[in-house]
Amino acid sequence: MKVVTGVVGNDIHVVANRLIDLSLRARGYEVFNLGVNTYLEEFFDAVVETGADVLLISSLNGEAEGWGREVKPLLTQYKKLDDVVMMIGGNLVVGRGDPDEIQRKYKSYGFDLVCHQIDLNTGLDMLETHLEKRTQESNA
Amino acid sequence: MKVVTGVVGNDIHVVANRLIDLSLRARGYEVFNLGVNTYLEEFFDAVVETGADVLLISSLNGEAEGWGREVKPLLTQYKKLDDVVMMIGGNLVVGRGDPDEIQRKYKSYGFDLVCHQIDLNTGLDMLETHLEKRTQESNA
Amino acid sequence: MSLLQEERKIILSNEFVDAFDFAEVTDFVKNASKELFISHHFKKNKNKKMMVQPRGGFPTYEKQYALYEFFLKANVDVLPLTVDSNTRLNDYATAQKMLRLSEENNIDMLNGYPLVTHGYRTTRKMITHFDKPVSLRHGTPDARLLIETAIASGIFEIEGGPITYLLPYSKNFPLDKAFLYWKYVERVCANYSQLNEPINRESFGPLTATMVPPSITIVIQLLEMLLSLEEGVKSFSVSFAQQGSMMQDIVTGAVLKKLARFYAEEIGCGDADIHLVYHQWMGAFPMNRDYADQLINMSTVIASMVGADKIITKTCEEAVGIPTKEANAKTVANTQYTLRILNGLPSVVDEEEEEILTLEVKAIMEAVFNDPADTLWRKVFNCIKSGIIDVPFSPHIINHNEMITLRDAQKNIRIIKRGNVPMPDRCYEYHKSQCDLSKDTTSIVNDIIHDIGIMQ
Amino acid sequence: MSLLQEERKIILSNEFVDAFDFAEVTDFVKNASKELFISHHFKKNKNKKMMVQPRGGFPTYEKQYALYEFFLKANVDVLPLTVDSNTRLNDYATAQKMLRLSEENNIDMLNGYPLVTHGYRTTRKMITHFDKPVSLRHGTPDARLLIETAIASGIFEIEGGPITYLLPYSKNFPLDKAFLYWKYVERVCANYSQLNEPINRESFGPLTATMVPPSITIVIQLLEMLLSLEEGVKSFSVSFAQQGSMMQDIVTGAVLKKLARFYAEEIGCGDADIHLVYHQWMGAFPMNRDYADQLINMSTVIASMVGADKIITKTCEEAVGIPTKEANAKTVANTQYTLRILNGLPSVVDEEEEEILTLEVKAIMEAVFNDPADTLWRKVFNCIKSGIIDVPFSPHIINHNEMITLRDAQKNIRIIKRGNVPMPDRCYEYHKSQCDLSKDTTSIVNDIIHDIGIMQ
Ligand code: B12
Ligand code: B12
Repeated sequence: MKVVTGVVGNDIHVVANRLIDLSLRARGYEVFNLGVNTYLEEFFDAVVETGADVLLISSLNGEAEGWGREVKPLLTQYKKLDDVVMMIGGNLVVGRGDPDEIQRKYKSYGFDLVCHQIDLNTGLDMLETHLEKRTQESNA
Repeated sequence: MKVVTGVVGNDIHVVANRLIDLSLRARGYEVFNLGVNTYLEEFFDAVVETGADVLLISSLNGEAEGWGREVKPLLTQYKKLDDVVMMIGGNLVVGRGDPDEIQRKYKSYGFDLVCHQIDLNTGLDMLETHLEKRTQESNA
Repeated sequence: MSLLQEERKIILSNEFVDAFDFAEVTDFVKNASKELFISHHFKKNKNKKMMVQPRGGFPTYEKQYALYEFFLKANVDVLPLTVDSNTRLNDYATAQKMLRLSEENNIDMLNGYPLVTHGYRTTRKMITHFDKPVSLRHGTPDARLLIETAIASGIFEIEGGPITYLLPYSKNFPLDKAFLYWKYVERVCANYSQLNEPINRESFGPLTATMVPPSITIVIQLLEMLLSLEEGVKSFSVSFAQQGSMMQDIVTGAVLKKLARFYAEEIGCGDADIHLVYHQWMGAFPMNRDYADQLINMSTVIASMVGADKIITKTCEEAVGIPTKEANAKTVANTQYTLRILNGLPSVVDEEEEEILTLEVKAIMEAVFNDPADTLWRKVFNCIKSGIIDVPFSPHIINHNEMITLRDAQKNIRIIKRGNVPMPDRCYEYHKSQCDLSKDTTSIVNDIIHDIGIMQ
Repeated sequence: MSLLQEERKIILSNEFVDAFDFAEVTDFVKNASKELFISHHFKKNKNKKMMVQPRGGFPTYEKQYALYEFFLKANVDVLPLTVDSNTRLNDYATAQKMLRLSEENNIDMLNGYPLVTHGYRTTRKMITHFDKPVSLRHGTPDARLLIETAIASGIFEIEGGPITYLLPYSKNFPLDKAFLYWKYVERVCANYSQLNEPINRESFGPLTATMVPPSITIVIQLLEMLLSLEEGVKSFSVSFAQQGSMMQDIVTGAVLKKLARFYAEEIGCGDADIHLVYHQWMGAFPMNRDYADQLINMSTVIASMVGADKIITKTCEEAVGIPTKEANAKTVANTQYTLRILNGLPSVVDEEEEEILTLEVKAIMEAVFNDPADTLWRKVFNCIKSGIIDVPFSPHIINHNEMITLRDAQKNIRIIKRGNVPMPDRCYEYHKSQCDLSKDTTSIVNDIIHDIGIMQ
């Protein structure tokens, strides 16, 4: 299973990114880590190039929302990305925010899994459950 | 000006009492300090005996209310105590309490000046203002 | 039957005690879970994690139970059982009446748990259910019935002592009687200690929590320890409270530990386990709750520097009134967190201060031992009466009140008038040299007032 | 006209700057209130009260003003001015647009104060009104215009540096350019310093706030200091953030102070004033606000043990999001209270650790000086590029990322893989001997993960 990951925008918080890299590898994924300060195009290009199954975006510094809104418009320019699991986590708003509201908003931006201030391992467990469910559905 | 002071009931918090003693003397009062663990009768007896102008009661450990209720019934047994300024201060309730409510309650018990969690010096300033006003009134 | 056993029978044939079954209680203690014994935790606590104990007691069984559940969630190490003031004054009738009222009307008519009224059969259910060590906090001069009930309930740590529960807490209770009643307590604790893990006795080092110099605190800790070990107690905690200067706390802890060991060996009780307990600031608290939290946190840091085995906590509501169980639990959680993240502590020694303090303590101890009376408790009694031991701000009539203390620039408590306390001249001069005594009396009085309110 | 002055003219003839009046600004600085100069406060601060500085910046003038009023009530010593990220990236057009939007709609569209956009005439009104020293916090690699505007506004302390504002904050900005732009900043500060009290420069010691070993922090502090003093700056603050072990912080502070003095004298700048600044924990914070408050309080205690001249605070909302002004002011009040009640601090020295750390720092410094390049900044540039200086968790492409650090049992940060850093073997062996390296790789990775989250 291939995963493209990185931190979106001008965000340079690198610590979580390093841990995500380690944890994904430990769970057996093939990881393409674009690091911090990565723009949406770079993410999508990498997914196409590597044929990744999962795109896992981090955002820590509060920029996420601005980028979230750009996802759908940009996606129309790419083909064959419909099956890619889109996941985002970190600090998804500036300051505090209502978790349900955040979930709703980011799902509407096109993300399958939204992990606002959710611990990495919990998030990766969610990813696994999601992937299993999908396999079962496509097998059924 | 003569003041009888002390800490009422089974209360043994002595620190404020020592400071009150010092402060009253520094302000020129003649002080009769009965110390901690003093019952209402002892206070009234001392006022009679010394001919004091002011009775200044402390209560710190939360017992005040129980004793407050006893003041009026007991006072009926004493003559000539009507002119004595009755003052109480310290922690006048168990736990927290509404300051206005506490004022009202203790005034109804017969106290002229009620100083719940009020700093000593502020309280003694209040006493002086009160005494001056009384002198002016009786002169008028 | 021994004299003690006869006295016990009389004490326990109290109309408020529901048939005390000596054999059953002996059996219970013999087979009680090791977890209930703090002495056992002290022993097995190899990596020296400081144990955290809050304060707290409620009248009804249900409320006390709820408090414990709360504490457990906050990751408590030692549970407190604080007794109400009627029980402390042996007024069991009032305690019973007030407990009924509390239960019927669902409001607290007592400021603690009326242990004797609830009785050991009921209380034991709660204690064994939680299976955590419980510490009995009271302030009772005559605690004989109380302690019997406590141990029968599974409470295997008893706080207090004839001096520390009297001089700060009472004006008139006779000191000689207190010594005799506590002798009974020590012996009962010693006897039960032979059945399973030892019962731990703990002295109350904070005293009046106001300007008490370390030498007085230490002397009283040592004497209560000796009076207890003499009777056969095998596990004892000496204690003191934050004093206002980190350095003075560290020195106090070091000297107290060393001398406790020294004097225990002197009387041939070197086999006893001795522990050090630190109380978070016990003096006047700031009204501002945020500030109170800062103070509490700082107390924890200092306790760690001191190397205490247990810390007893305060809450941010201290200056305001009786703390809620929420505030109490919050302090426990915060203290545990602080202990977790506080690392890399340096070990600090101030040799000069240690030497001075040791000299002072030894001089006072010597004066006590040299008293002509026949037993240690009578020697101590005489020394308190004559002011050889003098506790600042004690409300008790027997206390001399001749000693005057002041803080120096570093906030160390210094003795500027020694009264009858036999402080060696060298120490006395040292103390005075640390303070600016050229000021006039009014300024010095103002300094004292300021020093009392130091944390506000 | 000097080359510098020509460059200044170009920089200041920016379309977003409203007619920079060199003569007027010179005059203003010459006659500015001494109170505005932190260098003046450092000098006159005889009893060594640690100064307290919070963080914070808002887009509009009104909000920034309100923030300052709040801070004043909390008894602040140094006010912060944190700049928004558009201004940091020299994107003044966006800053202008967002400021308009913020003013019109009364919501914050910027994460700091757009200083260039507001301009010095406006900002100076606020600064001189409050008459407190203000510290500029930005994170800008090209801060030339920003610093000119700051000083013209009455902001006489400038944080940052070519290394400390680049390696933690940027992935791609060219390091060599950063050195040149900061050289300009140093020279402007040096020039203005001749008119009144000196402008204070402060380096940003926390770096990535994640597992940076003290030797790397100190080397970078010393190098930024030397680059600044070289240009004529006369007042400089070296800094570092809480590292996780009290002892390591104390040792770091001691070695940093000694070596700063030593190297300043080496280059003939012994006349400069050098100060020590401590940042409350800058790494990952606990989500629980009560715990965060404990951590902050503990930071203050440690800063006092370290003997810092100034402390920069965090808030209990750090892990949650941008802190409110209330949370910020609460921290200031709490920190001031803690400093007030914290007394009797022992002075602690760990000679072995100091010796090891000094050896490490001197070895790295020597390697830098031995680089064949002609100027100091080029030597430093080469050393960062070649990994002689290596900052753990830096996101910058030029950083080597070969060094691996781990915490020992006392939570001291130890180097277990030195990469290209010329650590003497003796030191390296010492570091490794403190850790349990017999574990397998997975356990060590888990340890690293744990060590990052140490305060949670
Ligand atoms: C260390 C730090 C820095 C360092 C960064 C060093 C570096 N290059 O990495 C420095 C000091 C340089 C820095 C700078 C800034 N920072 Co900063 N920083 C932090 C801090 C204290 C810790 C971050 C960290 O490393 N945590 C440890 C890692 C392991 O945890 P984490 O990042 O939270 O990630 C966890 C989860 O979120 C999760 N996760 C992350 N991504 C994903 C993705 C998925 C799919 C899942 C499931 C989980 C997941 O996994 C991790 C482990 O559980 C946080 C506050 C905090 N959290 O305590 C602020 C914080 C993130 N920073 C913040 C800001 C604003 C900045 C600045 C913009 C402004 C400033 N203060 O100077 C700058 C500029 C940065 C930029 N251009 O982006 C804000 C963000 C505000 C918001 N979102 O509302 C925070 C929250 C602080 C605050 N309260 O103001 N920062
Ligand atoms: C030190 C202390 C003790 C010491 C007392 C030593 C001694 N003998 O004095 C010890 C440890 C022995 C002790 C014991 C107890 N204490 Co106590 N103690 C305190 C503490 C921490 C400080 C009191 C103090 O000395 N303050 C310094 C002096 C200078 O301030 P002050 O007493 O507040 O007085 C000021 C003002 O109130 C004012 N003032 C006082 N009287 C008057 C009168 C007038 C007219 C005016 C104008 C002003 C005034 O002047 C002073 C200066 O401004 C307080 C909490 C706090 N405040 O921080 C609790 C506190 C008073 N204690 C309390 C209690 C319940 C007890 C105990 C009953 C139970 C227990 N915890 O063990 C026991 C038993 C006492 C008994 N039988 O009465 C409670 C009272 C609860 C309530 N009222 O709701 C408090 C508030 C703690 C708490 N939050 O639970 N205590």
